[in-house]
Amino acid sequence: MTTHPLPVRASRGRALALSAGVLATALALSACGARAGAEAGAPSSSGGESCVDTSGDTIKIGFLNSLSGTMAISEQTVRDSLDLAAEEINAAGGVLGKQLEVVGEDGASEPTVFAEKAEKLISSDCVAAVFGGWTSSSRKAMLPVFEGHDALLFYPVQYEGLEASPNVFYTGATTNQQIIPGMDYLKEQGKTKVFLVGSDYVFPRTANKIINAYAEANGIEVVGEEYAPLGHTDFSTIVNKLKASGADAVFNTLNGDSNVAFFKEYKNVGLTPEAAPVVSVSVAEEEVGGIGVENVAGQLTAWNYYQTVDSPANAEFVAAFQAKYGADRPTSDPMEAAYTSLYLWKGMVEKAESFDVAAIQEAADGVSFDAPEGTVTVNGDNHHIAKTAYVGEIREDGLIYPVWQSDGPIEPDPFLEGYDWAEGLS
Amino acid sequence: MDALLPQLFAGLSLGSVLLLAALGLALTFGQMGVINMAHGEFMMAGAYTAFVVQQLLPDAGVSLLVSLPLGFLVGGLLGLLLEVTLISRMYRRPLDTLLVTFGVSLVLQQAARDVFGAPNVDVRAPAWLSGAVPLLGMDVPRTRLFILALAVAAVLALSMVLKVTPLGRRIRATVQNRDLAETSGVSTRATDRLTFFVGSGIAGVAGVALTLLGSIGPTLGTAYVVDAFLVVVVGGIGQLKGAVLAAVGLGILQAGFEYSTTASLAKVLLFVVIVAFLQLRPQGLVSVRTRSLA
Amino acid sequence: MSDTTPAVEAGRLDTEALEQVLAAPAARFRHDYLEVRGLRVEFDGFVAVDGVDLTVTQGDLRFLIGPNGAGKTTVVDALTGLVAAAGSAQFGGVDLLGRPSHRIARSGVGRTFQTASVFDELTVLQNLDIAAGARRGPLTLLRRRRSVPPEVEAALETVGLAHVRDLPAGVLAHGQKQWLEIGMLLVQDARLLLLDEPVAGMSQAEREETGLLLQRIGEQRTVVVVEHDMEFLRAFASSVTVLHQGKVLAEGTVAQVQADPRVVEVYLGTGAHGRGSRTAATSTEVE
Amino acid sequence: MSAARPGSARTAVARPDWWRREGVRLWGGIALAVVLLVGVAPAVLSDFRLNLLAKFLCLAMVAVGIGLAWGRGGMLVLGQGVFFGLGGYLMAMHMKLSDAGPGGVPDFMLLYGDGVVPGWWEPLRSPVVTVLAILLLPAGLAAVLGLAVFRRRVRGAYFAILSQALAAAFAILLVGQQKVTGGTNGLNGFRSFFGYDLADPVNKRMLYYIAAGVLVVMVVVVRLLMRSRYGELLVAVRDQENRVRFLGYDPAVVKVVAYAVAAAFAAVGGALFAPVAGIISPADVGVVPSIALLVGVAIGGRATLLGPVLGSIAVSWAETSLSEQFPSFWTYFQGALFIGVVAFLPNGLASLGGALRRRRARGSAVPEVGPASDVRPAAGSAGGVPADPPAGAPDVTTDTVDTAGRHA
Repeated sequence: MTTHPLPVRASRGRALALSAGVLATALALSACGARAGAEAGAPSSSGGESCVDTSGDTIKIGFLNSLSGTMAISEQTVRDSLDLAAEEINAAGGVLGKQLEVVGEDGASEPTVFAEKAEKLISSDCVAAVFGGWTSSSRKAMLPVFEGHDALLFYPVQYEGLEASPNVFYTGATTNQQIIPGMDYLKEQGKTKVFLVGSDYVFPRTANKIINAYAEANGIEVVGEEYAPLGHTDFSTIVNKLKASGADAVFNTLNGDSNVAFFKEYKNVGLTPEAAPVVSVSVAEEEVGGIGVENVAGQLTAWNYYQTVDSPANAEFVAAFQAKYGADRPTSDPMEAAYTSLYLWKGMVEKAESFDVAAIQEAADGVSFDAPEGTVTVNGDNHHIAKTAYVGEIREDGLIYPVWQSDGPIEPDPFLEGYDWAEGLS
Repeated sequence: MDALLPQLFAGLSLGSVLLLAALGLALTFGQMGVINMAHGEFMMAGAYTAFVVQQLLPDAGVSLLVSLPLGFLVGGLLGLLLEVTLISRMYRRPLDTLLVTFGVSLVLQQAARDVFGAPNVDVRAPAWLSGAVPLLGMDVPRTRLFILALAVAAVLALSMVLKVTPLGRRIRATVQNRDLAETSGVSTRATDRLTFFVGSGIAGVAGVALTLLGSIGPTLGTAYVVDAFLVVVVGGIGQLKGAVLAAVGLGILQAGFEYSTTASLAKVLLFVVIVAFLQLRPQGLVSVRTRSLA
Repeated sequence: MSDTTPAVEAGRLDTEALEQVLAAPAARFRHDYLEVRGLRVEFDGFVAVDGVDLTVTQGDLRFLIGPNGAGKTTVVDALTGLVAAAGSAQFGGVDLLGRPSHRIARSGVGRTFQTASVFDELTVLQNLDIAAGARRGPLTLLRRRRSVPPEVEAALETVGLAHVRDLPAGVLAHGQKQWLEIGMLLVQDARLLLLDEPVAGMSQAEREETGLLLQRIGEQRTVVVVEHDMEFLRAFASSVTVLHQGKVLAEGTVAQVQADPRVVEVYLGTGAHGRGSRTAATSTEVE
Repeated sequence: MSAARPGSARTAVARPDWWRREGVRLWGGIALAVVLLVGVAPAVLSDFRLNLLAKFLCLAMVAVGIGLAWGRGGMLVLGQGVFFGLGGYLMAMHMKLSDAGPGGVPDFMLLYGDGVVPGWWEPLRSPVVTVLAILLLPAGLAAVLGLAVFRRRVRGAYFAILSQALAAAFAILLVGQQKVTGGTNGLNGFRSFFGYDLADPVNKRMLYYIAAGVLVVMVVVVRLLMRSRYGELLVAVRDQENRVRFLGYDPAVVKVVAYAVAAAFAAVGGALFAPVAGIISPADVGVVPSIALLVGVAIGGRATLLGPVLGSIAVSWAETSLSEQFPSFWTYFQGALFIGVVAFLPNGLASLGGALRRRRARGSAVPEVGPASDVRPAAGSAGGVPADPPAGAPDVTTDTVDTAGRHA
């Protein structure tokens, strides 16, 4: 730093002093910023202002799904059906005459990354809406971002309810459209002893809280409740407990790979769907192959869509999907909900005649779409959609066939306000 | 008290799974000091071998019996490849081996994802392994018995190999004193390769066996590799006996914790127990005390 | 080793500087003696050291010899807390067995290893500075070294490494590393020096110098040398203990020991005593 | 022999202008980094990118600690995510408490728990307690754990595996205690940071400056530590633990200090990460993120001062920008980086520069930052790595080249 030779120590002292000086400046600068921010009081302008460009003949939307990491298996399928929907919409003339320009991002199965990428899509890419997320944690991580920027997220997966954000549209089922119908079915079948098994995270724990309340109100005994860490691979102890409990039905909220180990163990200790059926809420068509049909045939699932749903809209969807991605690719509930979410957004935009968030929120109520699962309608109050509930049986061909369905679409009730027994749950 | 016997068996069975996963490590880590994080991926390779074999030989029983030796071969060859290309350069850097093999495991997982697809695949269990047999008043799943037997067989075979065959003598000599073995005419290079081949091969066999119990996907190995290392650490290096005792002990403990608390808490408790145990016996349950240990 | 530079090779031991190092009052060392009784070390059922008694007084330069696997190094390991041992061992009135190594070291016991183990990446000066600093407080440790402590300076001169003090110890020739180790023992202020094959790999001239150095140190302190080299032993040992299969076979002056028929037999008849079948066991204790 | 020689590299014959250049290079480098971080980056980056950079800086803090514990101390710390997470959760708990509504109960507890704040959360309402806890708790935990394992001479691979298992257990514990930790969701939705509104971009910027400032302070602290007698001792323990023991030191204590400092750094990184990223979750603390933190350190050069920082920032940046376009490619790339760098360039990319420079200026200078002898074509040995070589089997191929050559 000096041009003439100096004794070592002096030079070090200078350098130290210099860097300390720079550091002090930095801190002083930061203090300035802080004060300014504090004085400004209200959130400053850039927080709420949208940078969406609606001037051209395209409009940007964001797809945010995990393409790497543990959730990639599931979320890739959602991305595929989102891509399909965008392609279809563009082929049919776009939205308000604008072609969709998709910005894809990878959430990498980590909530932190979801939050970061959501921020990027909104503030750097300036997309009009974001579609994606799967796990509860990814949604919770993105929630403050969308609320902070007043942007829109379309979340396509069934979840644990107890949430209604003006900035999120939930196109998967909430608890009263999946969990409760599943229990209704077991009750109809005369089951009185239910065993609950789930992965140790938010969705299963919340679902089981609801099931416990439901069971108490409906004369069903919960004979056991067990949680396994995500990715747990040895179910001998849990299945031992299950068997010893004398349960006549099992409600399964396990996630991912654990299902494989669970069903193999279940079958191997000699338990059968005839004696004690397992109702799963996270096993869809694409998981059946991995678990092995021979291990789950005859077991039940509760969803709002199956590939086998008999409707013209579904026949079209399945045909289009398999034409694009291969005849061996099954379609499943989250895929359908994602596909539907893009069409619902289109419906809202066209009703509002604007891409503006406030206008869309205003127009959302009552927007409906003839989805593959049946007609769905947006509830403007809680931003969920009315959906038909199905209970299906897994058959030898690996597909799931409806054995029961609700009387028409069920109005979404994320806080279970319409159920007396659910009082005090939230 | 009804639960005691089934839980004991559950623990024993868990222990046998852990043992199969850890047995190869007991060789490669315990005897050679190589920390191979890709060990889990060798198991995955074994599992996928079973899958591929079943595609070719639809009879589940035949394909399982064919898969076992083939899984050994696939795991072993992968291990051999890894040893020759990377690990052989790094015997003096055990910790770096850990990182390098972690990189290898990332690559292998992604490769499996690209070759077999991200979703899990299914391997059907043969009819003679489905269902349970009544034993001491319990219904014991046949698959669990099979794996228990397989683990016992693997331990017996391996200890026979180590005790009786010239290879075994060479391995033991090399483990106990590399320099002396070298000067006594043992080719330690060849011995290392063979040891690694055998250790990785056992991982492949473990992978085949695991298809009977759990999911077969690219991340199959990651679920086991940390546990397997803990088994070897607790068991103590250098002897199979330690790994066997540790695997069974940890299995029973975990099943016990899991029964009395929850599966999540059981994992945490197990870790606490292991750290506490290493306070008492840092060298593990069974150890050959050599000067190099100190 | 072809690129070992002349700078590294040069250097001789400096006995004048040694006097500076050894300037401490002799009274400090007067009551020092090593007393080992019934020392026993067992490795998995194999008894490596079996009831060894050993008394070494201040001023002695004791050599410990024996064939491979006799337990020489194991005795040193036991005395320095590296392996657990039964029996008793005292130095300067302090019990050595059962204490952690660093506490043994702090009570004045220092050792070297067969293969010179210096800190290769640190400079010669840093090696010695660390050796001198076990009693430094945390504040001193967290500061930089401003000057070279006098005892380090003297030790540098003594072991003839002053001119390479700023080279990493890793580049030193093998003999120089051994000297560095001895230097480290000196600045460590060890009163009992346990040296494991200190002249292995040294040239004849270097051995000579090392021997003289040890002799001089031995006049003041208690020195035990584990050695194979008979010539070196004959030249410098003031007394010898012969170990065989973990037991003391003979003890006395060089002449006495050499005349002992049992010693002769052991040395001539090594491999012939049926130890070949016990390779696994003995290899836990290999020289 | 391959890592940067710690401590004084002064030599009897060193030329003063060489020395001066070396000092200038290092402190000049730090000054340049400060200017880049404080002056240039905020001027050219958008708010989003700047916040992203702030996140990377938080991860770099962990890397600085890893560099100290692993590069200098030879402890392969595979569980730094634990300390990162502890710091992050402590800060997040404080923020959740201060954001809480009238009842003083964080929102997620109302949702998933019984709406009662557990007693051990209460002290964190105080900002002072929070900061103290962040600085002391993880370091204390590291000290206790470190003493427990190091005293029993658990080291090398055993320590690495234990620290990894600790990370696994910690993540499982966090996930399992949903009512008090938020489970897999983690903690997020923070509105304020010590009273400053986090929605305000000016305050986001302030966070960035704080992160940059803290990182610089950490680098300087590590530099001073490396240069101290303690720094020399740490390297000595890394390379010859037993030898140090026989000199009368307790190596456990020496290692614990570095481990605790690394833990404290990681905790501070986590504590800043939470408000910067807006979330802390179990996914940030488990085995995989813990190992991922090592990649940057390995690539940058574990034993160097700035290598870990630059390496980890570079890797984070590459991950963010590459993974979105080629998620599958990124995994291969990450694996290949691990393999390539650790196996063939054990001292990281920093050693590439060092080797080139040395080749150019052979006989005149040894780089201060950067290993002294990473490239040893003649010896062809793999022994030159600071990774806990087995005692009693020291590397005999120590015919290191350059340093000696300088004196020829």
